[in-house]
Amino acid sequence: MTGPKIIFFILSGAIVVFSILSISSRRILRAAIFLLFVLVAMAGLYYMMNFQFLAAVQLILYAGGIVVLIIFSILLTSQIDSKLDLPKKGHLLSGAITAIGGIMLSAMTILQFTFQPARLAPVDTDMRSIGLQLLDTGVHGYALPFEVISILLLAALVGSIFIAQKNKT
Amino acid sequence: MDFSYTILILLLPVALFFIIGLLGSKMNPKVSGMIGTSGLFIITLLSYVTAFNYFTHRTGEVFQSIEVFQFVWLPFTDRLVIHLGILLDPLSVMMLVVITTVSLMVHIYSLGYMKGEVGFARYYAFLSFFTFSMLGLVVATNIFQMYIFWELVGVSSYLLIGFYYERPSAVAAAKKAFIVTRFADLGFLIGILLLSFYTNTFDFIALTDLNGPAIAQSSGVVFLGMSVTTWAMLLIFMGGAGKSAMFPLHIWLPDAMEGPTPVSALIHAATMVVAGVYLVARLFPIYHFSAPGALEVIAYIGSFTSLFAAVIACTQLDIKRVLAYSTLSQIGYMMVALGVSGYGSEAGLGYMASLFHLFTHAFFKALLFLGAGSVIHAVHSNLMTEMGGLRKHMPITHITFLVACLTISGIPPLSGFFSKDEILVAAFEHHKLIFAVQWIVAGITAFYMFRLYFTIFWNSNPQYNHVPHESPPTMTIPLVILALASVFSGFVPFHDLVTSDGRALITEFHWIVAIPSVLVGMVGISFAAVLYYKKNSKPETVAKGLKAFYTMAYQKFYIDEVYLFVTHKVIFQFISRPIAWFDRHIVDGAMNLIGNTTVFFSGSIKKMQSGQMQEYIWYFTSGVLLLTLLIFYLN
Amino acid sequence: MNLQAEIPLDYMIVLSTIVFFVGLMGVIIRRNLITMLMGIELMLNAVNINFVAFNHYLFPHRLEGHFFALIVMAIAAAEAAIAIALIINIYRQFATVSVDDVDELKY
Amino acid sequence: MNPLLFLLIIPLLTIVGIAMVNDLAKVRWVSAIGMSAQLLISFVLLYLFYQQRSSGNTDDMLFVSTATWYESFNIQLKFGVDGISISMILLTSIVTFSGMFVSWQVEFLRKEFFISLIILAGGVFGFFISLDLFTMFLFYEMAVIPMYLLIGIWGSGPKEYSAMKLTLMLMGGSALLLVGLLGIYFNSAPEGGKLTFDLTEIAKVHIPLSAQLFFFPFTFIGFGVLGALFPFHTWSPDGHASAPTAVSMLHAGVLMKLGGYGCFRVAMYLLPEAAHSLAWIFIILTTISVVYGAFGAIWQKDLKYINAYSSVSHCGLVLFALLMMNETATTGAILQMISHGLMTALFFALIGMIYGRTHTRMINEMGGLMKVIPFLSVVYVIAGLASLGLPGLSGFVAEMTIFVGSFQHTDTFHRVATILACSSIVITAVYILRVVGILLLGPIKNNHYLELQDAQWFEKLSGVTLVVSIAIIGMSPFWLSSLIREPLNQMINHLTN
Repeated sequence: MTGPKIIFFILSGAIVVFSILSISSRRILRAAIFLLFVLVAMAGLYYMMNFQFLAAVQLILYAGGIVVLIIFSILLTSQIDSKLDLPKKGHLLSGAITAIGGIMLSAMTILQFTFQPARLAPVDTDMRSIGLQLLDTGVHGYALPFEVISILLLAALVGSIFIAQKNKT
Repeated sequence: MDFSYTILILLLPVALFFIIGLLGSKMNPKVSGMIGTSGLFIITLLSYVTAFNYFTHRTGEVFQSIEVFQFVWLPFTDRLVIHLGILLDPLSVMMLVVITTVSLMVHIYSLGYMKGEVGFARYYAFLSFFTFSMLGLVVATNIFQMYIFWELVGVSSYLLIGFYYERPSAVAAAKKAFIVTRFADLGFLIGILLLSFYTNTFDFIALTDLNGPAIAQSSGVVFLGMSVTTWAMLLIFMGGAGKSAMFPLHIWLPDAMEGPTPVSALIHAATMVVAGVYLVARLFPIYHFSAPGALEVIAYIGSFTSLFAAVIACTQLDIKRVLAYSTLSQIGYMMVALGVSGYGSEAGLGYMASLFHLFTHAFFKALLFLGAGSVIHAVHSNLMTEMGGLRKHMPITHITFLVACLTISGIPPLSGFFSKDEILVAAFEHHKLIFAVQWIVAGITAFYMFRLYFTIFWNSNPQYNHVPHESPPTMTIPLVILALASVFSGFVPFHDLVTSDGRALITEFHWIVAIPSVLVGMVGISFAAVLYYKKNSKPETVAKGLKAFYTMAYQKFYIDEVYLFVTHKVIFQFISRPIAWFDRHIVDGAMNLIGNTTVFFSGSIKKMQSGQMQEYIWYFTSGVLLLTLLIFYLN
Repeated sequence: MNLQAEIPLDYMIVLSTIVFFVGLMGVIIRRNLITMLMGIELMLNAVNINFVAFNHYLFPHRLEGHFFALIVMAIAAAEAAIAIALIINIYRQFATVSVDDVDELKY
Repeated sequence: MNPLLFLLIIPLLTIVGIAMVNDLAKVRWVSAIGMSAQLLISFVLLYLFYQQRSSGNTDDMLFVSTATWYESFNIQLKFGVDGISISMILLTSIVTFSGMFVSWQVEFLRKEFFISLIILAGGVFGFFISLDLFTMFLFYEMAVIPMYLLIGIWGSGPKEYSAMKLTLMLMGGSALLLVGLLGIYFNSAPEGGKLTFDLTEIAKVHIPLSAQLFFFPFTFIGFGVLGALFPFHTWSPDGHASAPTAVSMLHAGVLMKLGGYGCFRVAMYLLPEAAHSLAWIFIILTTISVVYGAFGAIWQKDLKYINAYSSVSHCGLVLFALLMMNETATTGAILQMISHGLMTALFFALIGMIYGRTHTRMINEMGGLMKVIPFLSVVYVIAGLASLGLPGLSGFVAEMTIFVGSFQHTDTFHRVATILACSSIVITAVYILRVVGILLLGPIKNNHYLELQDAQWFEKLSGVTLVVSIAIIGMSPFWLSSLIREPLNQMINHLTN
């Protein structure tokens, strides 16, 4: 058992356990916190795969932004001490069957397939190359998606403000 | 001889109808009455001129049938075409005279009788319309034209009976009259269809041609033991029986007395109700040569109706109803005469007698009705129990009424004597039983007419609310004219003019028939005099003695109730109502069932479309998984 | 650090599958809009793991998966923002965030 | 330019005009002008038709013009008319014209009402001038669909139910019809060659007997539903009872005639052998329709129901006569369509006017109307008399032609059917006089009725138009009868050989 392996198992164990907890917990605030743990563990996973920038974004955006947003909305809409309803048996059963069946089917498919790891030299994933590629308009440049996504974000923000504002005239 | 002016006889009344009908509400009622009457006066003159010209210009020994003009109105097939036109022969010319005369009298009479009524103009419009339809009926060149005007006559009768439309009884009577005659007309129509199908013509001249398709080439097709021609003629007679109120289609006529009295005089005594007689007379050659069985039936029905109606007439209290039943009885006479008649020269006596009686009857029956109208006008009641002693108050009405009663009783030398006598002779020569019945009916006729006469004009003098007075001259002048006509119309040389084959026929005077018939009339009169001359208890005693029979007759032998049962209980309750129910619940129910089944199934399928995202997601994912499973692992 | 030798790609992908279906189950069984949103976040993250893992293991010479993951995150942020705006609005209208009670437009 | 196109262009222009006018008071004037123009065009068409005929044009169809519409299926826009279509067009324009004036006082969504009404009328016109089965079907649907809106929105009583029922039953009928039409289409070239929807082309080929026998019931019933064939007539009472006045008029007066026309022009004309061998079934059904409808009418209490059942009876007579398949009876059938169209439109118009005054259609609640609204009552009586077949009005002409025509069959089956059908004239008299007696005559039952107003000018105009048409046909039927008869000779030959 090597170090990376141990870390991977810890991280993936945390992801699986907390994600299951986050959907099964009946206290909604706790569920949000468990989600936070999942997201943080995922950032660790990215870090392991050498995508430090992505890990940082994951932490800032998900853990710092979305989860906070979710918690705010929970606090706005729910009583802290209220518990979620128990799911209906039919729903629970059908959901579980689908989930387990899906996991089994997918896992079976995945494990039957052998991936051919690439023999090419990896590129740098430091901030500089990422930044250059993001602003590049050439063959491997992402300037267009970057701009599109920024417009989308802007639109989403304006839209959400508009939707959530109190008095519509 | 040019008869083209006869078209005016048809065009004038219809013009009058439109003028009075459309403009009547805008003009003074008196003006509309005067327009109608003067218009009819012209028409009457025209018909007299026509009659004079026609009867004085015979070619050879035989009166020819003249088709003055005719044009195609509606073609059905290549050979069956409805023409409209005018046919002049002795029969139709005679009817022209009768109808216009009586109609003119009624027009004049109504000026007084209907004075001040609401809808005076409407009344005259309807009268013009009726006159038009009736004239069109008698001058019809073909059987379908006759049917057209036959229906128009029915409608105008409906309109006139229902003239007082705010009275429920008048509305009901009008409806009854129309529907009963309509039912009879169904037979008429089917008869026409049958006859025309086998003869390929509607035309009267072709139909009654002795070498024509209806007689010489009569179809040999037999249906239910009778030849098709017999069936057709019987069905046509059904139409005639409906209009002429022969048993058992007579029920509408007594009720039709709800109409204004002059209308009863015109339509339900003198003209329209004899249309059936006219119809049979018109088609007489076919009856005689191709359907003798039908003719027998006519004789029996006529005979029975005359007896039956006469018996009922003895018990009725409403004077107009008495007259109505008397009309039935007299038309029965006419039918009998046709039924027992032969064809050609002396054998055709019955035919001649029937039309002769039609002719005289029109005058004296119109007179009776108008006289009764005059009485009703004075007393404001129809019931003879509320009348009596009127001879002092209304001398002219009294005299004319007496003349009419004597005429109908067959007292010589009044016109009724001659015509009735010839009918009896014809019956005597043909069938002794029918003769016997008719002889008895003559006696009963005299009895009930004088019962009416004595109760109205003699008997006791009840308390009147106001003293009855003689009617105005507009009403009495027609009475006098008609009384004169009743007295003298018997001397018209009828046997020279209107005969079965157009040739003059020689009538002999049969003492053996005449004396007993006069005698039985006398007996009837004296019997009535004994019972009703003064108020006494004898009538009640007689009625009690014949209790059951009297009640039956008083209730008109419950024929109305039978009809009511058939129509209301059987047809309405047991056919119409179940059909309405069946339609709403079974047929429509089946359609609704289809709809409801669809709704039910869609309702159960609808649950899948719950509107919940999660379920859709679940359907979607499990669907994808199943598909994956199927495609990649299970094939 | 050479991950490829230590941890096979299959592990990563199975992990992402598990997270994805857990998220799916969360969406299916929960009736609360916010929990449903959390399930969706889980699913998005599972997808992100896939992108990143494939990039790292199979195409290390390019950064496409990496950028795609970035874009997904941006969209997730936008989506979360709008979803929460909607949730708050719904809460204001119906005083509930349970999907069962919001059926005004049903049928 | 083909004069037939005006029949489609004018409604279109009128709709555009209505849509552009903003002032609601002017909307009805625009539609009145449009429909008057349509009426005028119909008479001009009649004149042109006679002109063509007198100049020696002996084609079966006049004013034929063709434009390919959809090449691959050989669908064409083909228009043309013969005597029958011309007379139906006249009927349609007269009924539409008076329907327009009856709806003079529609307040609710007036613009949309008139637009729907004109779309409906336009569909009917298109149907009658089409010679292509597909175009015909298209116009048929175009006429049926606005009906749903017209009843559902402007109706009364259980209007949604009635609209739904009517539309669904007619749609069901047109589903059958579509099967039948496609069946005809796919058998239209039995010896190979191009399939066609063209009516005149199909008439020339001989469709295999088995296909005829299979598709005839579909086509006949498909059209028959619209013609109120028993037992598919139940949309009629409910639909008519809920529909607004003008819609009842158009529907009973014109749309039901589409059924009879289609039965003859399409089902029987194109599938003659099947028509011969299957006629007996439909003769039984139509005989039932005739008698059953009349009996059904006796027991009704609602004026519109009475009239709806009477329509079932009269339209049954149309199909009955068509199935007799000889020239006289068929002439009678077309005459009956026109006559019934006019008088039933008149009836519905009057019922609408009476309802607008008394706010009830139950005959038991009314009485003595003759005294207070004499104009309407007199016209009602005239309509009733026309309906029970009074000579001098159109009903008599039509019924007598039918009876004489159907009596030309000598076998017992046809005879019995004919006599049963004849008996309907008595039953008709019973229910008509019953209504007249209760509704118009007798004493006034409700003192409020004393204040009723008689007809206003537009009501008089629409009533008089119809009465005059009825009377003209009734008094001089010769021209109409010969107009109808003219193409029949050839068509009946085609049917019987």
